[in-house]
Amino acid sequence: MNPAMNSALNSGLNSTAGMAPVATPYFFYGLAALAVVSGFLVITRRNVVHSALALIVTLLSVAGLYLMLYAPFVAGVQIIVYAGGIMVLFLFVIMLVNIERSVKERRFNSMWPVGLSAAGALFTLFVFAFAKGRALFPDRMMSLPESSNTQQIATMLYGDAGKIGPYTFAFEIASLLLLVAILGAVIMTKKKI
Amino acid sequence: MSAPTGEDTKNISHLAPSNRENSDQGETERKNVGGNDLTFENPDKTYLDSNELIINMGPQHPATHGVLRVILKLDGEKVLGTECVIGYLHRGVEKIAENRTYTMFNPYVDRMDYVAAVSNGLGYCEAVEKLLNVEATPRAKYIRVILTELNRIASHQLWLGTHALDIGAMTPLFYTFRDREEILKIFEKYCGARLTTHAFRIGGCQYETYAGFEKEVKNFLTFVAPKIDEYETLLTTNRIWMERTKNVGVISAADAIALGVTGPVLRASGVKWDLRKAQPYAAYSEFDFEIPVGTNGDTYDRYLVRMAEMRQSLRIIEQAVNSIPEGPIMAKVPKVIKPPVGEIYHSIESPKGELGYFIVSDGSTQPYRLRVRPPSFVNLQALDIMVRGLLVADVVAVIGTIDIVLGEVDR
Amino acid sequence: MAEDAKTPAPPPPPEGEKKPSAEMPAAPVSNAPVKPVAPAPPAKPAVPADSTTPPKPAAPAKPTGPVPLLWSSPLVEKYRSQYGTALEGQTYLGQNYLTVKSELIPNILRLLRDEEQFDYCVDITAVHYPKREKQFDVVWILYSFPRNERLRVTTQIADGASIPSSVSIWPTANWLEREVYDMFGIQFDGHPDLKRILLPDGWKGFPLRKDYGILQQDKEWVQINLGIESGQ
Amino acid sequence: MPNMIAIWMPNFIMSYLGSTVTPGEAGSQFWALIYVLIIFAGVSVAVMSMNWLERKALAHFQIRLGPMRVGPHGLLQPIADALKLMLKEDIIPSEADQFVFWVAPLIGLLAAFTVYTVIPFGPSQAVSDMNIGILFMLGVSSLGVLGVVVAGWASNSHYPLIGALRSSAQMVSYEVAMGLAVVSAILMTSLNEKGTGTLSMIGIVRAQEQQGIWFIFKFFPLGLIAFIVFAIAMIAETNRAPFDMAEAESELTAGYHTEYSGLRWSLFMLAEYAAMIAVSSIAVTLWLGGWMRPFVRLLHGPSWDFIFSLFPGLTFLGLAAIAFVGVLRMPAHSFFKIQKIGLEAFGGLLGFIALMLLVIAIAGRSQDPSIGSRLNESIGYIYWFLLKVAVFMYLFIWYRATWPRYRFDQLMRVGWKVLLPISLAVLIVTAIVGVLVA
Repeated sequence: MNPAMNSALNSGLNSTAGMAPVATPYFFYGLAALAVVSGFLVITRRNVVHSALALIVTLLSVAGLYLMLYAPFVAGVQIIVYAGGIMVLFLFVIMLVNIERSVKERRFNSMWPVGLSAAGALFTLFVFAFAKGRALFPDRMMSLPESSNTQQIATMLYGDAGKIGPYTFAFEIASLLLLVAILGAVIMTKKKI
Repeated sequence: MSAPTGEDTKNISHLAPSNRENSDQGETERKNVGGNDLTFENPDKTYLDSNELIINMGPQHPATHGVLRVILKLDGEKVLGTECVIGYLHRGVEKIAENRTYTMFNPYVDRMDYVAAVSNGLGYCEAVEKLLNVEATPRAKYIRVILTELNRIASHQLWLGTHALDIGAMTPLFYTFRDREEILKIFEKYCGARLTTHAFRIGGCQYETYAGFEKEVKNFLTFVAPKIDEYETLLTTNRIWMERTKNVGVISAADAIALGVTGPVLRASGVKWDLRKAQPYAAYSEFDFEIPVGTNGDTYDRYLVRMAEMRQSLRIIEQAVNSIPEGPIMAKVPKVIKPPVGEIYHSIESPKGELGYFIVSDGSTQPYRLRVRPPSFVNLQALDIMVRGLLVADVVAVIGTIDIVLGEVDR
Repeated sequence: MAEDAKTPAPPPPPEGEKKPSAEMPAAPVSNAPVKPVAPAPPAKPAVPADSTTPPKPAAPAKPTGPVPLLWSSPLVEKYRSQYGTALEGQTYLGQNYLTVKSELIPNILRLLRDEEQFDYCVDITAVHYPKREKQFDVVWILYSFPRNERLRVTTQIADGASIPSSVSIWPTANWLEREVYDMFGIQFDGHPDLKRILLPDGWKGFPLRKDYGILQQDKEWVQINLGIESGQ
Repeated sequence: MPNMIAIWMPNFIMSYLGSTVTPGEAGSQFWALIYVLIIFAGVSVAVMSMNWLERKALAHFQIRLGPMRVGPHGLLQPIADALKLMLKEDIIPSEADQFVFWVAPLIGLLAAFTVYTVIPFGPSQAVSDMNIGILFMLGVSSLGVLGVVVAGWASNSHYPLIGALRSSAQMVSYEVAMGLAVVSAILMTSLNEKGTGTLSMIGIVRAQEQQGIWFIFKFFPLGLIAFIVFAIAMIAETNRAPFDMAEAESELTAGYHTEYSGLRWSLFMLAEYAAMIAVSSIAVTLWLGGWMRPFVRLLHGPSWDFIFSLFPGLTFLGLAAIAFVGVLRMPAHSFFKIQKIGLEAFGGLLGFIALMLLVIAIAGRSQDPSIGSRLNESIGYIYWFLLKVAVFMYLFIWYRATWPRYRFDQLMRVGWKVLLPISLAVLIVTAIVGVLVA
């Protein structure tokens, strides 16, 4: 066996603390640009199916960003739930839309100033948070070991070793809420159960 | 109703064949047989056009068994109504008959229900014989019964294979074709043709049976009986098959009679009526067989009825081939067939239902008018009430279960 | 026909057409007053009986063919007493038919269905006699499941005249009448959707009329499309 | 210089063979790339041979011969088909949405091939061992439906649209039952001292190794039920008979790919078969012990190891024997001369592979870490994995030959009212039993 290779492997296996970044910052910029551009396409395409496809690209690039942040679980869930599940349902509905008619439809209705101001406010908030919030956020990557990302999320949500986790209650409430929503949807749409 | 507008109408005419291009395809109001209104109007300008979808099934479609075109009006996948567009295979058989002598026209009838050509020939020959007031000889009648029943089995086998294929079971098709081949071999040996046999002549049969005919038919009987069981093991208790066919395409006995439906479709609805028993022709009164009937009138019952009919046909053939009398095969008919002036209607139980010939003679060598009462044509009319409220997949199953042959529908 | 005698089936009545061996009603028409198929008039058809067949056709049956005979049966009597000479019952080779004036058509058909249990309309068709004043024979072929009996109803109508539709009596008449319209151009009043069925909607003429030559359509087509005089 | 390579090459190969982790984990981009290429080529070849096998097996189910003309017993038929499809005119309907029509097959193909990065053909025979392997696989394979949906929509035709609607509803529904069945298998991985399970594909097989039991037999019959639920759901996920609603040819002509032709159509086929192999691999990994050979616990020891390591060679020997029997059964007519030679050559190739494998098995039977034993081990892993997948592939064909097609509402009913409750119940019971055992 090649000792060099072996040691490299060992170090790769054992060193969870000093983990090298998954990829260079270029990946970040690439993914972020992709997300922004496709996000822009989502709102500017006249054809809704094109918008939906662009939205899928946005979601996938966000999933890529999660991966870069050593949050593979979140990335996987993003792909399954958003790109795989929700977008399919979106497309399901969109396919029934009369595209020729929707293309001719006016793009912006009279509520556009409200929307614009809301977007502006949100943007200001982001800028403010970015400028002022340096102190709030750690300026470096959180050193969570990638290999135990799933377990860490589990600990957060369900607690560990008999202790209730910090988000257990919120998580359960959210799941209950979703259950109620599902039941409501079923009852509303189904005349005879 | 509103004028034809919008994409739906455009779509239909777009898909229509060219000779219908300038016609009023966009007609917005169509009625069904029961008199209920079926409006094909374009939904209003809703943003979501999810209300209804009009799709055009055929004439080039794998499951319409030829060139049948069915315009389906769908709500999602639910069928709200149908309209059959037929005639793509119309060859004007009835007009041809008026321009041919009785003998010359005989081969043409084979081209109507081409999967049961022998039955067609039997009906025609018997009708003309009746008009001539002649009767075929006993031996000819027996040969006719044997060949017609073989043909019934062949027709049902072909139906089973294609019907199962429509529902998604590929394999039965090949099994049935393998076994149908044996029947076609017998036909080929008997009269030289496999499909459009032209097996009978007015007054009897042209050919004496070949040497070993009876043995081969008997061999076939022992060969095919287990094969029918084999088809049944594939399908009868198959859960998916049952789910796909039970309570699908139900037609009540009253509806079936009102719509003139005959054959296995009628019998599956519980009406025990078979022309072979009710008004026996050829030599059928001499054989012992049963009329299988269903109870629910659904696709599954029609399947069971046809499977049972194949077995009954085997019984008839067995009796016939064991007691086939000696004697001439042609009754004495004039060389030039010139029936007296008069009208006659004669019908037989073809594999599809009542196949009737209404012949008007003016005393010349050519029929003055020859009308074919095609079972497929009349049975197809019941498609609409059978598929209402079902899904697209069921339309395919129901088209299959009616057992139409477009050559006969369109003539 | 020695075999006939040997059959296990009941000996056939004189008419070969109606053997009362029909097994019927599972469902629909059970309220039938069961007249055990009596319309067999005993004396009539010497011609079409089974027993007489072998010798008959030996001679070319041209000059001495069977002729339509008068058909007397309770059914005919009943309606004749109602409608008089507008209706006539005949039988030919054992097959019965009623010749009816066209005004009576919807009534008589409805009565036949309701009173006489002719619940199954086998076929509707027409015959064209161009030399006659009333050019068309319209023929209804009926069958009764309870009685196991066939009956034809014939009426004569002139070209261009219309005749009431029987779709409301037998739904099956829908397509059958459409085909008659398609082939002969006979109008059926009250038909829900009377349009061509087998021929394309733009077709010219009605092909089963006797004056419709079999070549004219082909000729016209080749003249327009191929620029030649005749395709024959 | 050649000398350098001669020294360096074995060392390099050895460095790979010696590693006990996947190239992705070892950070070896070179080997990862090689793996990706091997997998891409391998999957393509597998799809082609699967194509041949399906036609052949289906034909024999249906008393036909199947392809017989192109090459001996139609062996070259897939190649001929591929050539034909590449040369065919590529038709894009004028009313179609050009871009989406163009991109749709690529989405399906991309999704189908991406999942192969985490499929563990052996403990180190995978491109990468992701921490969220199974989640990644389910997620990416669920992206495949986007290709179908978008293709159906972009064709701008009714039948494809209905096909697309059907398949989107179908895939979303069956993913639920499928996911729950997967979770119950993942729960079983946590039955160790630490009490923590894993989502990694390799980790799941390792857990089965440690517990010494395939999860299909774990907590009998819980594992079996979950496996059956998954096995049903995966047929629906890949749109295969009897759940091939989306392309039900008797109803929708060809469903979502009605308007496609030529190369683009073949990409759909490629994606479909690749997805079949991928989901079968998930089933094998989760329940059938992945790369583990059968009876590891019952029949262990070096001699049993040796006997089992002979299997790959013997399999190829059997295939070669079948080929030569085919040669013998060919009619003695000059027309068959070329076919005979071809089949002989093919049989000879199989025989040669068999010989090589047997040599490796015999040479590498010692336990010490030599290149032979490592190679032997790797071949064993890959062989058993592929064999299990091949069984699933055969089952796919068998189902198709046997069953009629479900109707859409029945399919949904089976998915939501039968499979979902069952998988949920199995999940809960598995959790309870697991807690009790632990």
